[in-house]
Amino acid sequence: MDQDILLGTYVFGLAIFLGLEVINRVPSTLHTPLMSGTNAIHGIVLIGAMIVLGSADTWWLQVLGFIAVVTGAANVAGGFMVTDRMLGMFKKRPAANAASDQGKGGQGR
Amino acid sequence: MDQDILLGTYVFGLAIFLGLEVINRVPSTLHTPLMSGTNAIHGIVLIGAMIVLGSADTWWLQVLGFIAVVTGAANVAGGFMVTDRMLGMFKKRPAANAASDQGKGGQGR
Amino acid sequence: MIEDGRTAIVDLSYLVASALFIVGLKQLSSPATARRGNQLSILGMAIAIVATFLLPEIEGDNLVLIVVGIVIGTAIGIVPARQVKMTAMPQLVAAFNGMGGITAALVSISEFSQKSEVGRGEGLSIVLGTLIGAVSFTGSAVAFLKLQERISGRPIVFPRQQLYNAGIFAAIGLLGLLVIVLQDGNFARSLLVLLFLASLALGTLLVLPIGGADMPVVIALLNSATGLAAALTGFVLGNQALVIAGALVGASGTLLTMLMAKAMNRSVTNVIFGAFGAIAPGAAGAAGGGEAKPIREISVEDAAVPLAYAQRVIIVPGYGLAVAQAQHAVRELADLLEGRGVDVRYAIHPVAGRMPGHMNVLLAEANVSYDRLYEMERINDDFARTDVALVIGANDVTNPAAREDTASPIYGMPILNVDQAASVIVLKRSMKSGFAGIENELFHNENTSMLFGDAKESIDRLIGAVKAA
Amino acid sequence: MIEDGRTAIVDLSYLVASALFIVGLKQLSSPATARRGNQLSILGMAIAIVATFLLPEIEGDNLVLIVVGIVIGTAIGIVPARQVKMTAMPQLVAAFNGMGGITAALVSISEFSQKSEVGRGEGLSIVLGTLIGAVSFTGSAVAFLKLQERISGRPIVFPRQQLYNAGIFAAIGLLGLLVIVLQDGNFARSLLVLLFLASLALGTLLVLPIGGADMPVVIALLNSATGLAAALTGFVLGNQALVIAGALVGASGTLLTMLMAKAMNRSVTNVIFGAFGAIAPGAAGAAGGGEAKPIREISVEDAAVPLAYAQRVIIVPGYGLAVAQAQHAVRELADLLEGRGVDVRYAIHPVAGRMPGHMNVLLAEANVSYDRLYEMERINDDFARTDVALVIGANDVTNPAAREDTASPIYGMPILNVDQAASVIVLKRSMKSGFAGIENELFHNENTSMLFGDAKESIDRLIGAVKAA
Ligand SMILES: NC(=O)c1ccc[n+]([C@@H]2O[C@H](COP(=O)([O-])OP(=O)(O)OC[C@H]3O[C@@H](n4cnc5c(N)ncnc54)[C@H](OP(=O)(O)O)[C@@H]3O)[C@@H](O)[C@H]2O)c1
Ligand SMILES: NC(=O)c1ccc[n+]([C@@H]2O[C@H](COP(=O)([O-])OP(=O)(O)OC[C@H]3O[C@@H](n4cnc5c(N)ncnc54)[C@H](OP(=O)(O)O)[C@@H]3O)[C@@H](O)[C@H]2O)c1
Repeated sequence: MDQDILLGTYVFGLAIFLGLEVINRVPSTLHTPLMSGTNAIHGIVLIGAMIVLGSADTWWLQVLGFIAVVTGAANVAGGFMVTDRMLGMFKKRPAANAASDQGKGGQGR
Repeated sequence: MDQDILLGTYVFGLAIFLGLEVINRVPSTLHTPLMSGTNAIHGIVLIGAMIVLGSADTWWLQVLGFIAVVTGAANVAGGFMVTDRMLGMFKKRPAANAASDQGKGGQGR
Repeated sequence: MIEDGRTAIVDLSYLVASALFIVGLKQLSSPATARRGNQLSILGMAIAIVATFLLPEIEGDNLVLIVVGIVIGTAIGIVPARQVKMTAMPQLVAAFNGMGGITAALVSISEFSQKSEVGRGEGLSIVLGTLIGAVSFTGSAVAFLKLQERISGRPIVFPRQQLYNAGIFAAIGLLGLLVIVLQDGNFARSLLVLLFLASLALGTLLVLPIGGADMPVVIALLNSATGLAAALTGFVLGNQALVIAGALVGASGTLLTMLMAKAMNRSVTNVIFGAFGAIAPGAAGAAGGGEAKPIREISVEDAAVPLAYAQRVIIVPGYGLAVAQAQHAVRELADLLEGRGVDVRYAIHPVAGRMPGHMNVLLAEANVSYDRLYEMERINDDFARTDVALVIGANDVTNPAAREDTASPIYGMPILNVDQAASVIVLKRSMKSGFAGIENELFHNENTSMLFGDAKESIDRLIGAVKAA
Repeated sequence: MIEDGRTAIVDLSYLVASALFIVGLKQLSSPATARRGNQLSILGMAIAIVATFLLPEIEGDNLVLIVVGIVIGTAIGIVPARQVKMTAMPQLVAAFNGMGGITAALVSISEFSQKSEVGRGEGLSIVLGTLIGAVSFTGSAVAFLKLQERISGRPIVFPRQQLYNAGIFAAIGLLGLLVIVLQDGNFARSLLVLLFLASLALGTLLVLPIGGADMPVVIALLNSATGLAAALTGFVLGNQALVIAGALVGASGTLLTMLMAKAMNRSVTNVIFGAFGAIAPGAAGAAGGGEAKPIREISVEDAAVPLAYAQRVIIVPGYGLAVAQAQHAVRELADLLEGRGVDVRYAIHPVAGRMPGHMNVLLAEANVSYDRLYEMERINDDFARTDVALVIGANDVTNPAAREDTASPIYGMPILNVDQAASVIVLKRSMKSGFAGIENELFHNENTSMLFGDAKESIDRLIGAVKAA
């Protein structure tokens, strides 16, 4: 077996285990933010899009790559933003300090 | 960076994360079996001993390797055996309802 | 030498980004740290993106294209993310997930075109990446349209659908095999494009027959699929950050899908293929047969009195609360009742609304104190000791059929024991069924009164009436 | 071609073994699945070992040596593992851990001799593997001797010890640097052997000053170190099974060490370096001052009566129970009392005995029903409502100084509130202190009676007396 592929398999397998492990005891309230947060994380495929567009050498590969970069960036930016907004609402819970919380929401990168 | 070393680092890092994650909520009763079980697992270094002894080409490398194989095998065999014995005693606990409990374990999930 | 240093920095950045994703994801799954976790992931993503610009492959015209693409994409993503209403969250997540899916598919296709002599492992990764990415794209699109109610939320089934699916699937398998064997060349590329198109069709056909209520589960599953597709593209590019982030999402997403399905007492298979089986006709039949049994309608004034003089009230919010955007009004009503010495609590069913945690988000938005929200298990035994259960736009999560009627499609789902309260007031607009499409016996019970109308309006009027009482 | 197929099988086997270790470790950390988890790890290990024989490097004479070595090693490991008493578990684990440590060090040294032109990363791995493996070996050996009481359990300190340690450490650093820079050659090999010897010395010196009671924590830490050393050898060999298994143990072992230290209300740093600080002299002083205050001795007959006529009895087992192997006798006594209608429970302190879970293992061995064992938090409030607390060979875990005396070395450790019981009967052989080496005010309390003698004998006599009562 090619050494690189073998190692890649190890990395993949370990990450799978880790993914299963990390989620283990998530309360149902967090299901939606978790879905949306992981959704943003797989936007990492944007990196792939950047790389293929970077080395695109025909116009149609440029078109493919460009679309991919746009959609990938939308996935990343929108996904993280909406997750942060959602979690921001959760934070508001302690009723009294709503005002201060809104301030926090603004700060959230 | 050399690709192999880089990938090795990934594997190492992911395994570290996993190791931390997996142990997370272990009850104190299991501390000793866990210590002894992980102790047996690091006996995997026996594989390393087998490989270096396998390609040993001077008498003193053979001696080193041989000792390493012996100690490594002792680590593996003894470690697993003692862990199993210890856990066997734990199992005995539910004096009366051992049977029904086993049933419950099966249903889980 | 400079190249070397740059690559080292990129490698290191990817390593750091991967670690940040892991830690971020871990923190995301615990309430106290969730937001910080998301922010760590954002940091990881930023590091990975910036580092990628250092790669020697990226230069010249294409660099400009990349920057422009990122700017446009970011704008496309951020605008709706900032403006969308909380009720529309699920469809937005579906939309972003579809974006990720199409990205993975396009990247896979580009990889195939750019490489010469694609190895078997890489070929397989490319084929699977294209397939999964495309299915995730159209699947998410259908889910989006269903949730936006641009197309019917009802399962859409047509004759011999399974046969078509099987045909398309076989075709994809064949095309994939050819692509992997051919390794290279324009013919293989055309085949891969065909495979892409077939996968788009497959994604559509797979999700159309699934009911709208199951969409959150479907989205979670497609989300996990997109993660896998991303990991596969990373495999081909030899990019471990992609592999790790993708695999993390793939694995955690799968688990999450199962957890969500479990909260609805369904199996994932049942969710995906349920419409092909017995449920669809049964549900349709049940929905049609309603309106016959007697119900007790109540006026706002009559409803206000028992509320105002109750000792214990439990509010049961459901999807209708979200539709009516009545959360602020509800809070006002609750404050008013509490001011009169009534003990008011909220009973939160895990799948009330259209996404898990939907009710929590909504009520949090209205500043309802967190310690007033009770999860199902914690409050279910208290209904029997409650004077009034005020059901606001909830339906399926209160349906006693889940407890009693083994033939019901929701049989076995844990529900809120609303029917055990001394009296029940239900706020909804009509006798129409909820998302499961089945009738609710609760509405015909002796101790149940129906207060018809939009939830927001009804509550506003209730507030007035309680003040007057 | 055959070679290729063989390597593929080996690679695959290592992959499977790694997965089995992960799943095994996960199951090992939950009571219901622990034993199965250990067995999965055994399976993984077996697969990895068998697969290794397929490697092309392994052939001829050396193959024979390997087989002989494995047979001998297995025998060496299995015999004591089968025969050892439960009380001697910790030292046995220490012994096996030391074996693993020396293996890792020897493998590292061999790697260095076999490779020509050792890269910097590899060099560092080899140096660290040798260092850590050797320290783990002698450290474990000292821990073993202390626990076997071949050498004193007391912290062994001598003047300027820290200076020596620092010197050795500096030497090791220098040697390591040279080895890495030289990369190769007989001179570098000799330096590595020197480094090995220095590390052996360092391991000894680091563990000698640590008190015997802290040995379990030390062993956990050395265990984690050996894991790390194993991972490092795997790095050099390019063997991912070694890297993963080693890293798993390294990480989980570190966490476990911290958990164990936490249960004793100590920090790991305090455990390792405590003897250099204030604790050693303080503890010694306190131990010397005993025997002055009054105590109340009691006869077996006098002790039997309150037990026989009590309503509620709590048995507090400690290390002395293990030493006396009195678990079966205790169970007999408890059965007898229960037969008379007495409510008998066991209070289990998390660090009673010499390893976590020590008491559980012992009492399980005597078939004490699990639902009679109460963890500290669950039973601590009940002492105040208890007629007799029967303390059997426990000392430190009942010491009120942990609650009250801020100057005490165990101050802050959670203890069993034995002193709140109506009366306390303590079974031990003398007024000697426990492993923390400090006096116990409990023994001088008004409501405490001391029943001196070996725990097993005292209980046997108590049984007779209760029967007669
Ligand atoms: N939460 C999740 O994660 C999730 C995920 C997937 C599926 N689901 C499913 O969604 C359902 C959730 O149950 P649910 O009880 O919350 O909702 P539901 O069963 O869908 O019922 C919602 C009710 O609200 C009423 N309504 C709609 N708009 C309203 C308005 N403006 N004012 C007043 N009433 C209004 C509707 O009746 P009218 O039309 O008569 O007004 C409808 O019967 C379950 O079947 C669950 O399995 C949930
Ligand atoms: N469990 C763990 O994981 C762990 C780990 C590290 C350290 N430790 C430490 O170990 C200590 C455990 O506390 P502990 O209360 O269980 O034990 P302890 O404080 O060590 O006291 C044990 C007592 O048993 C008595 N004893 C010994 N042999 C006996 C026999 N044959 N018959 C009757 N009595 C006998 C001894 O007194 P005589 O000599 O007078 O008989 C001694 O005072 C704590 O300090 C803890 O921090 C525990």
